[in-house]
Amino acid sequence: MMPDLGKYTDTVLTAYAASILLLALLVALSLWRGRRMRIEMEQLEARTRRNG
Amino acid sequence: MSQIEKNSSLWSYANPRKFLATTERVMPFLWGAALVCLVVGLVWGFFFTPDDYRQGSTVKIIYLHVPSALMAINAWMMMLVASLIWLVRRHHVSALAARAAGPVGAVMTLIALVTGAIWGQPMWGTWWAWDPRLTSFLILFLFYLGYMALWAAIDDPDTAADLTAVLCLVGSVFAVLSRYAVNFWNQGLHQGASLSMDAKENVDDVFYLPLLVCIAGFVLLFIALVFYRTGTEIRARRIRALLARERAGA
Amino acid sequence: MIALLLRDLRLAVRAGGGFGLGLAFFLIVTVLVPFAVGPQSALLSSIAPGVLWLGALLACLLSLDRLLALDWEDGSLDLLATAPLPLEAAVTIKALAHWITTGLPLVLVAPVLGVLLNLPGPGYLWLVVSLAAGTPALSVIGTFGAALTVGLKRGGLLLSLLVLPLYVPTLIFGAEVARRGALGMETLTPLLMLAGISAGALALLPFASAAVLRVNLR
Amino acid sequence: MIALLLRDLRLAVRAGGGFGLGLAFFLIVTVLVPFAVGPQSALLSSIAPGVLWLGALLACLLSLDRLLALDWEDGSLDLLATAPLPLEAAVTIKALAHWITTGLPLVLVAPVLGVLLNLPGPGYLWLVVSLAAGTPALSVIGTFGAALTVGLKRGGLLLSLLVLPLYVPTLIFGAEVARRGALGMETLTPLLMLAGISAGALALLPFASAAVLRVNLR
Amino acid sequence: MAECAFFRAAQSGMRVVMDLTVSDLTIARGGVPVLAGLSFVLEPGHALILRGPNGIGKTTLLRTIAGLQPPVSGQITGAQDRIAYAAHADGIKPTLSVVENLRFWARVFGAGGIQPALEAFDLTTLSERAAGSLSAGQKRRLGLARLLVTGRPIWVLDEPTVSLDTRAVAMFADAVRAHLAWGGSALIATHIDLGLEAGVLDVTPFKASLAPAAGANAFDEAFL
Amino acid sequence: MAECAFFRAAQSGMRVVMDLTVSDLTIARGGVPVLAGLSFVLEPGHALILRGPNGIGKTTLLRTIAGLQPPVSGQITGAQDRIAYAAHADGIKPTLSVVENLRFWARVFGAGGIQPALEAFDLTTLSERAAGSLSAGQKRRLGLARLLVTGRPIWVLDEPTVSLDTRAVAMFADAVRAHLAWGGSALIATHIDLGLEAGVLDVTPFKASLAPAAGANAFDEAFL
Ligand code: HEM
Ligand SMILES: Nc1ncnc2c1ncn2[C@@H]1O[C@H](COP(=O)(O)OP(=O)(O)OP(=O)(O)O)[C@@H](O)[C@H]1O
Ligand SMILES: Nc1ncnc2c1ncn2[C@@H]1O[C@H](COP(=O)(O)OP(=O)(O)OP(=O)(O)O)[C@@H](O)[C@H]1O
Ligand SMILES: [Mg+2]
Ligand SMILES: [Mg+2]
Repeated sequence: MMPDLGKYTDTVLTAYAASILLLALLVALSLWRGRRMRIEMEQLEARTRRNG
Repeated sequence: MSQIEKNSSLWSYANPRKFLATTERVMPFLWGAALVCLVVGLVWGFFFTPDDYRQGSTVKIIYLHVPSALMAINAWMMMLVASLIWLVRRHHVSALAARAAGPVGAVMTLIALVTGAIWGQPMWGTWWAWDPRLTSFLILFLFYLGYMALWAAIDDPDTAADLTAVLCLVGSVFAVLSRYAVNFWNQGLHQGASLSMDAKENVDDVFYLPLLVCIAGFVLLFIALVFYRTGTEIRARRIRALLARERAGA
Repeated sequence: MIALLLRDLRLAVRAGGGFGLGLAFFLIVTVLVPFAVGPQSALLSSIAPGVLWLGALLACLLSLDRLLALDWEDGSLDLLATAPLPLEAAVTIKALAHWITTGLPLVLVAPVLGVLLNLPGPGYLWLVVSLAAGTPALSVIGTFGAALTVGLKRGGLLLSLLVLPLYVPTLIFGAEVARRGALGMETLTPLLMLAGISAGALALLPFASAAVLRVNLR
Repeated sequence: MIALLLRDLRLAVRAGGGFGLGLAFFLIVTVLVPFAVGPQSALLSSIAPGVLWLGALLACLLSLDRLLALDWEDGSLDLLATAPLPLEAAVTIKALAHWITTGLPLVLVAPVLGVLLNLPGPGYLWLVVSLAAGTPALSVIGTFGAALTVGLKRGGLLLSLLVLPLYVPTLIFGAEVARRGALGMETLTPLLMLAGISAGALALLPFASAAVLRVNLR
Repeated sequence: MAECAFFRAAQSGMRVVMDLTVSDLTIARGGVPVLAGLSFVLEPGHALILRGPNGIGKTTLLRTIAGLQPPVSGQITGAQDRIAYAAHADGIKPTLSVVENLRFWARVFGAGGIQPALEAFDLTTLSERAAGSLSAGQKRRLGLARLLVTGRPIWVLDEPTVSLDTRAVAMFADAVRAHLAWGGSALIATHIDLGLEAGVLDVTPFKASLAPAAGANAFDEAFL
Repeated sequence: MAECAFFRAAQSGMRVVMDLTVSDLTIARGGVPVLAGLSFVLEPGHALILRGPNGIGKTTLLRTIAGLQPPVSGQITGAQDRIAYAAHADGIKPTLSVVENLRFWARVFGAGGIQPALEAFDLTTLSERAAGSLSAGQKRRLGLARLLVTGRPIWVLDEPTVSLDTRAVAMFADAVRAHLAWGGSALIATHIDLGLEAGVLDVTPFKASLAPAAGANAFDEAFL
């Protein structure tokens, strides 16, 4: 399955790992903050509606 | 709200509510398409392309390096346009979109830098060389850092939007200037651009097609991230406004 | 306008020497370099033009945070903004005062420090010329950065972060002129570019600075 | 004591990132060096350890002016001086907070920047070791300088002028450790000296700082 | 908006004298509306005292009128280039002497001599002292003296008598009276009694309700 | 110097309570003596209001008593570690919230909770706000609330009611009264009437004459 990368195995794999890690981090942080803000806003809106 | 429904131009998406509603609907497709393109492109590139006769298996890095490098520049362009729209038409969504794109662009720049550095080790025998292309990317990264730091440092959202927009404008001019300056200062080692229209002579189809898919994947991912993060910024501002009103009312 | 310039100059002199300190910092950075990189004179003389330019740039940079922040804190900027003087003019005058108190002394003292770093003979002239052509740009760009960060408590470091990338083209061309000059090479092209940057910055950036300042004042 | 430390750290994080900005300045100075001296990698790698040490020192220096001046301006120092906490302890805590927000991040990020300057292989370890041993001295000495200049409006540059000579021994030994390490030479002697300076500064200077601060408060 | 402008001979020659008119003004601080629907007219020769509890928005109102921040909605006419603003921070340079400080502002505003200003606030004996070595009240007197050298007809003052002793408060009241007599006007936010014959505007009733207003900005308002 | 110290049960347990005694004090600012020969005793449970025209030396006196600057001559007893000082600059960090600001000082002084302080100055609704976004009067209330969390018996206050509206001045007066009732004391420099039942000390008669005084320091005096 794994293609033979020859003497550059480490190089190519590190490059892929680093990039995918960075992308995953970015997406995860975005989703995390997005979810938090969404929940917080809904709570706040519910509260303000209740209070008038 | 009726006046908004009448207004069916593109600007109507500058209404935060409408923006949220619309993006909410297209988000799943965007995420899906981005994921599919990325997976297909990267798997194709990684598993099913041959090695280059000169660069060996390291060509496979191109599927990450080139798309991220392109997006790094395009993200800045997008921020520039969004900043101009904010300065001229004062649509808050556009300022928030610029803010949302900042970290995405910075990460893209970082990926281009990191993959480039890793690639440079076997190819040029060094992690880093002061090649103009590389150097101007480093400077671009600094611009991203400054832009994000300025957003983070200012409390008042409208002030922050104005200041960062002007910084983006001035920064663009200086980024271009830097590019020329750097070129003048050091003629480099880096490959020339080969993704132009007549690119087929430079890069073989075998590498070219999966590369295009990867680029599409990065573009889609960028759009998805920016839409999503703009939504987050809108909500964050709404929270701020609600809290402020609540406190002022109390 | 003259009143503002005179006041700024007077303040620079009174506040423990706006001149003296920029110079002193320049001097000390230059002196520290041999401690940091070692005393081999061939190495030093090859990095001398660059180090001198970098030192001048940092000395400029460090004095930026007092350029507008003091006037902001004590309310002078509020008052200037309501005064008959257009803010663009006020900002330009302040940049000019900064140049006179910082850039100009740096230009004059740079050759002396060149001696410390074994700057090669023909380098002196070009060092002075390049600094003279480049430091105005440093002041004007710096004023823009100061205007951006004026509202922030101790925006000093943020200011550096914002301004340093903007300084890159000036630094490259400036150091290039000095370096080529020291090696006896042709210097016209980078010198023209440097002068162009200075002229362009001087013509356009005051408007950006004034706009940004207005936003910060509200 | 803990309360003061926590407050200082919190303030550093709130004020647009006390951490981030020191780092950014370090990064930027390192990046500017090649623009100034030219891109030849042999030249760069021979000056790399020195430049990195100098960059770290300047980043430390720049963040000093907010170390005490902010507390002075808003009256916190007056209040701290009348609080039950001895001023010596307060000053030490403030130096510690400064090190955590500035020195420590510099130590961690220095190897990354080493790549940009082609630092030779064995140099990385010694760079980190020397910075870890030396930056506490920079913070403590810097606190002393900040205490000396705290009463002066924008003493920033004067502060640099006073502190830089005090930094010289630390810089010499620190850069020497890093330079010898990069060349694979013996590093024990300068490292011991460096550690000695740090320990001595840490043990004695807080008393000097507190004394000076008391004088400045009256 | 009919602008009521008319000419009048004043001490320093002919000047355009007109009302300061504020109509249906809404102002915000930190993105939150603080005062709404405020209207008043300040005629030449009159003073208006703003009152209201802490945090109601007096400072914000004065900064808006001085043109330092834009209003959310509403109109301000007759303010352009006619206002001398004085707040807590009075733009005094500690290293310059009292005279140098005053002379600078006199030259920036292109107005006349500083001697009358020095005398009005009893600063002649302090005139060569560095401003940084003045006591709180002396510094404030210098800040107020600046108003006299601007030559501007409308004084917009935020708590001008902070730190002043009774004698200095009286000096200030005299200076305001002289200014009004000359055809100027004054808008003063204060918590204490200044002993001036002036209209009083309590801004408390204009406190902005926080329900989102309909109008030009309602488009974004729900979010911002 | 007979130190008059005695024990007394106070709200927070047993404390050493003693007079603040100032005897024959001479103080200087910028090398120039401003007040001379000043003596007074401040007993627990009492307040003393300092009055005097601008620039007479009230601020200098309070800083000397708080131990921030040394007196030229004379004695101050009973001040060591018992003073809570509050001046114009009240040590408020704009980026910290109201609660964080107060809690910090409470912990530095090792005193108890901050809730009573918040309530005494009506800050509960503002408690999560960043201190930098408060209005002038709100900020000042926060600065005064700090006094309550220090647990110190002697309050030394320099113009504490600057920027406060009438309601807040009343709050302040209540806080001072409660403090006095608890056995504390207060020394307050002010130009306005606080509505407190307190002794008044006008420092004007103590203005230092500039003729060099005879005495221990006369040797140096001519030069300094
Ligand atoms: C840290 C360093 C590097 C950075 C910042 C960088 C940046 C870039 C940029 C901006 C592009 C532009 C894409 C375009 O114009 O089409 C690019 C393309 C490319 N880079 Fe790099 N690069 C780096 C290192 C390297 C290295 C070490 C190699 C390999 C030896 C490499 C190989 C390529 C290739 C093959 C392309 C595609 C060129 C093309 O055909 O368009 N890069 N890189
Ligand atoms: N950055 C901010 N964000 C949110 N609210 C703010 C901000 N700055 C000020 N405010 C609030 O705006 C309101 C108006 O403040 P302003 O300073 O105008 O009041 P003021 O009437 O001058 O009060 P004072 O008499 O205390 O000076 C206050 O309630 C204040 O808390
Ligand atoms: N650095 C200095 N050099 C010389 N004189 C000074 C210096 N600083 C202050 N003074 C003078 O010392 C005197 C006392 O000042 P202080 O601030 O104690 O007065 P104050 O009674 O608090 O006045 P206010 O009511 O205005 O606050 C003033 O006359 C002031 O001008
Ligand atoms: Mg106010
Ligand atoms: Mg006083």
